[in-house]
Amino acid sequence: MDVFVNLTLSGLSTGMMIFLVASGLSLIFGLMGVLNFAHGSLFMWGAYAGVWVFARTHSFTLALLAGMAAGAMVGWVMERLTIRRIYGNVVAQILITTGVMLVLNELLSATFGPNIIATTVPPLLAGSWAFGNIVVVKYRVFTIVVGFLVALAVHFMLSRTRVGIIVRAGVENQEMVQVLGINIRQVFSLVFVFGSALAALGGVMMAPAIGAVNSGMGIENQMLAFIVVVIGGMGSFLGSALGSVIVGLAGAYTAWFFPEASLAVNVVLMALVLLLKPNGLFGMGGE
Amino acid sequence: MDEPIIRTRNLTIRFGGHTAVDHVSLDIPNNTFCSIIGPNGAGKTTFFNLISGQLAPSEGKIEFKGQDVTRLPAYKRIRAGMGRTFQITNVFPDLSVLENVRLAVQAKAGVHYQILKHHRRYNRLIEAAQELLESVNLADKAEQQALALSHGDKRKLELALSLALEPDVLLLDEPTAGMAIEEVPAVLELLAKLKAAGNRTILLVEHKIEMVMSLSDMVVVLANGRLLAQGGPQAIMDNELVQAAYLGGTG
Amino acid sequence: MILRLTHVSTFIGQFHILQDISLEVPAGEVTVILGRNGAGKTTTLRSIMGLAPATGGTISFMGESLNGLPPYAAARRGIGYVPEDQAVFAVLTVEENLRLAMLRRDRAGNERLRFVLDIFPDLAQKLKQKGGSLSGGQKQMLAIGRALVHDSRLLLIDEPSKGLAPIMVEKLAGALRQIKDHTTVVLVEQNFNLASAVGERYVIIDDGHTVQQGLMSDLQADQNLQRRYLGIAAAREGGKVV
Amino acid sequence: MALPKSQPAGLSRRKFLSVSGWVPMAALLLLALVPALSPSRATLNLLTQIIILAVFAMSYDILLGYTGIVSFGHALFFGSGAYLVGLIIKHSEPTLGYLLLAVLGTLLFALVISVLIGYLSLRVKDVYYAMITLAFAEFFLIIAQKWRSVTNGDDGFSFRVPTMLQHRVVYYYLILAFVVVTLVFLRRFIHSPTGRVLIAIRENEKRAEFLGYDVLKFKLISTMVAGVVASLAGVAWALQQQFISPGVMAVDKTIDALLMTIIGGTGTLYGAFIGSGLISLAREYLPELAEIHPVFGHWYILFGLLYILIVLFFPGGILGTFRGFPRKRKSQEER
Repeated sequence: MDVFVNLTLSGLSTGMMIFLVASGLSLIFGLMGVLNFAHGSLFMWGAYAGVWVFARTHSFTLALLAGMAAGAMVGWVMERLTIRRIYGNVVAQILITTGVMLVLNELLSATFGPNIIATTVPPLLAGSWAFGNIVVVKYRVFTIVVGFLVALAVHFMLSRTRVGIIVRAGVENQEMVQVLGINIRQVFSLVFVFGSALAALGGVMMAPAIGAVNSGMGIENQMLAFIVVVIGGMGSFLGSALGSVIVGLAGAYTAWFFPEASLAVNVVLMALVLLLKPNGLFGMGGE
Repeated sequence: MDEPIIRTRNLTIRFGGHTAVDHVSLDIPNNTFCSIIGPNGAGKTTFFNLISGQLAPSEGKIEFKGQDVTRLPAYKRIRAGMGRTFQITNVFPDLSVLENVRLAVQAKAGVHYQILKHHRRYNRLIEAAQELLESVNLADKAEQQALALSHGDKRKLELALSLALEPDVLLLDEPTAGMAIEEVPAVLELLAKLKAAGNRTILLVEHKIEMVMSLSDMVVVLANGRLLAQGGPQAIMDNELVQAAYLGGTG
Repeated sequence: MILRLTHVSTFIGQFHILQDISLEVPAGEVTVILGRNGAGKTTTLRSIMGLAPATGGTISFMGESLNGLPPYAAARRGIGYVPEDQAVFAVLTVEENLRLAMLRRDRAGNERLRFVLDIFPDLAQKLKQKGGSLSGGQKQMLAIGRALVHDSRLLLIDEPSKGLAPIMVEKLAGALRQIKDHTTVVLVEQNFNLASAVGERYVIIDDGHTVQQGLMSDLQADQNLQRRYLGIAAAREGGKVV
Repeated sequence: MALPKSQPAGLSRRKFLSVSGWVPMAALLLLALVPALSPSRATLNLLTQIIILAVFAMSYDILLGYTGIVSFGHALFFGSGAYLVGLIIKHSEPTLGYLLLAVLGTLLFALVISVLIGYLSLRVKDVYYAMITLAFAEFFLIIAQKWRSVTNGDDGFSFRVPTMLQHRVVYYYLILAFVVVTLVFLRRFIHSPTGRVLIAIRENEKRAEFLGYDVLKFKLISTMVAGVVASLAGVAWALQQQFISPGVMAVDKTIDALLMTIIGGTGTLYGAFIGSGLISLAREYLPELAEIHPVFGHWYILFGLLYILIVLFFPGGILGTFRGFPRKRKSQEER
């Protein structure tokens, strides 16, 4: 029982961490249909910026802000220079964002060097509470809370606010939204920048959890994020959230019961979903 | 001959709360020219999409030549003898006009998985494609890129693609949509020619009712997704329900 | 003149669709653009809106040039556009469709919304329904209503009667008569009956050129002109077989 | 614009049997003469590498340029070919017989995996193929890294190749023969009825389906051909290096293929040689320039930028016209 609770907690927190990365992807890819292959790079820029600032200021709040700012800034430049020209052309998006990924990753390694950089959990969030045999790591609770808040906030934004209506309408018919006097490109840019900031937030949050940043973490987490969006279903933000939790929990349980299989569980999970429900658990259907 | 070539039973599709096609049960006899008419939003194109396999019904079934095809993917229905055109022009833009048709002829000939022989060694495919282009008056544009054709010519190419499949049932979705008015008679003539050949069933969705009345053996009227009436053209014209649907609105 | 096009020329890809379009639209009236299929009517509206940017000539609206403006800027100046295919947002409710067009939530906006629901009572009953679930006629009403909510001084409407049952066309004509008291309307229409019922002025376009414009009453009297440019369309309305 | 012209069959056939045109022939002749002109070991090694990577890039072009789908796990095939041949020979004997066995095993593996991945992803959306190939490639990469008892993990392992292949010049000619055979095969493939259907799918998938083509099956054929050719390139690579580490399966390898294809020109096959030549030369010589300016040490930035510019502004790549994605956009708009 204790094992079960511990595993569930750790799975949930991993899931929420994945969700933070995936939430940006879910907005940009799932909703706007822009396949951003540099999403992992944005995540990494966030992680590096966060670690760099935290090492100098010892303030995790500043690290969070700096990371998100870095993500937003890179996202903004990227949108202006490339994405803007290729809305609606998925093959071009994959191709170009891959190039952007190369450049962004190489810029990071040119600045910070190719080696891993260690970091720690901020003191306030370090340590754990113990209830009998149940050990609750504080930082995990923190990620669960942050993930939950982000999920709520974005869901509210999409379903209730004017920006949400514009985005949903713009996804359906860009031209018609423009004709109503709305600069849809600007709104899309904003969403892209916001999604980039979310990816970077995931990076800042992830770094203390694994204790270091390295140049391989981008592509790894991007893949997880994509798996989660596929499992949840394109265009369903809450689906991505649920997908994240499923992947997190599945990873935690398999790691405990069948450690050998833990590497494969994500890929197998995704393969299963694709086999049985090709549009994902909450997918909107084909095109 | 006695067996209807297409038979639908309670064919229904819902999008969200909206029922676009609503329990349509219809028998289409072999070798007839059948027009489907109805006010906008009646579900004509959706009905086509259900028959040709682009959409899967929420309910009901479709039989083609006595076989249940309800769950058959589109390409299998095409191979079984359906051919369709699209309301919005749908060709291979970067390929030549001839190559467009050649690909269709190739599909009909069943040359699918031959990976080591040059496609131009299949002379008969090219010849058949050229003949088809002649029949739709596009022979002189065979080498042009499909992209560069005028709208009317694209529609003709679209028709040639479907004819190349030598379908037993030809589904034509507004073949004259968006055509310059002087190009329409040529298409009508072509339709008349197809009908005169008498060896296939033609299903036509068309807005221009007057245009199709003289050609049709049978007219099917849809309104709000429901089958409102079917019968000979004159009977349909005289049908009060139909007049009401058009004049009195359905909404 | 609220809108003036002078020698407008527009390419789409390598196709020279509009070659020389010059027309004037007086404020407060309904001007109908007539012409055969493929003559360039839709492209004219799209060029005004900035959706198919004009490559030559000038387009001026209330004395200011629209050339080079993106569509949303043209819209903000007070031009409403109802495209041929209505382009109602299927994923949004009727209310969201209308609210989307309301750039500011102020009293004037709410009044316009009330006006729209007034002239299109069908919509008032379906506010919470998704746009995708409406019938063709209701979608057309929503599309026009949306352009009205958007405080348009000039309304460009592209073939509103297309594919509608005659009874719907009747309703539409009624609504258009109410609308023209509030805004200037440019209407592209194949249905000559509707065009002559609501239009005060006409412009005939053929092969990308303006060939004739003037008062609708003159056109109605001039059978010759009708036959020359609108022949088939007009005849079709008479119910004859093409 | 190479529009297909209807020609008498005899004429087209002759052209068809040649590798096509003077330039490739002259290039081939030149390449064949290299060992005589400059027998330097380094030159031969570099050329061998360029040719092998060009074959890898050509296989990628079948996917991207001719079918219009993007893969991010193409290295999976390249790497599995390399690993399989290395492992089999290492655990048996370096004879031609075992090599043949390894090649057959590689082919089988490539076929099975390409069908599996393709069936899972292409059914849904082509876009998924990119990500799911990546996931599978990462999966196998992790196996290569963690299954230390067999693969020796990140350190990799070396193995002896059959004596005959140890001679550089012999191996060079063997690779030349390999590339000619592959090229003739791929050209035949793209001009075959099946290949034409792939192009049709790239142009307008929906229409292809409504002509009665089983689109999924054709895409699977495309991924199978691409996978098999890529894994053969991997075998050739392993035999040249005589050493294997997980790097052959990493994302970077796939991205190399992508860069080579795009920079050389998609949908051209020959562009792969230009792309491969440029990238291999850059990898060889640019780092030496790092003393002049540190940016050359990070030459990936330069190539990334060049690549982005090409995709955005010169979609034809260096060779030919890139017809894959601008057309894709057109046909999407028309829908």
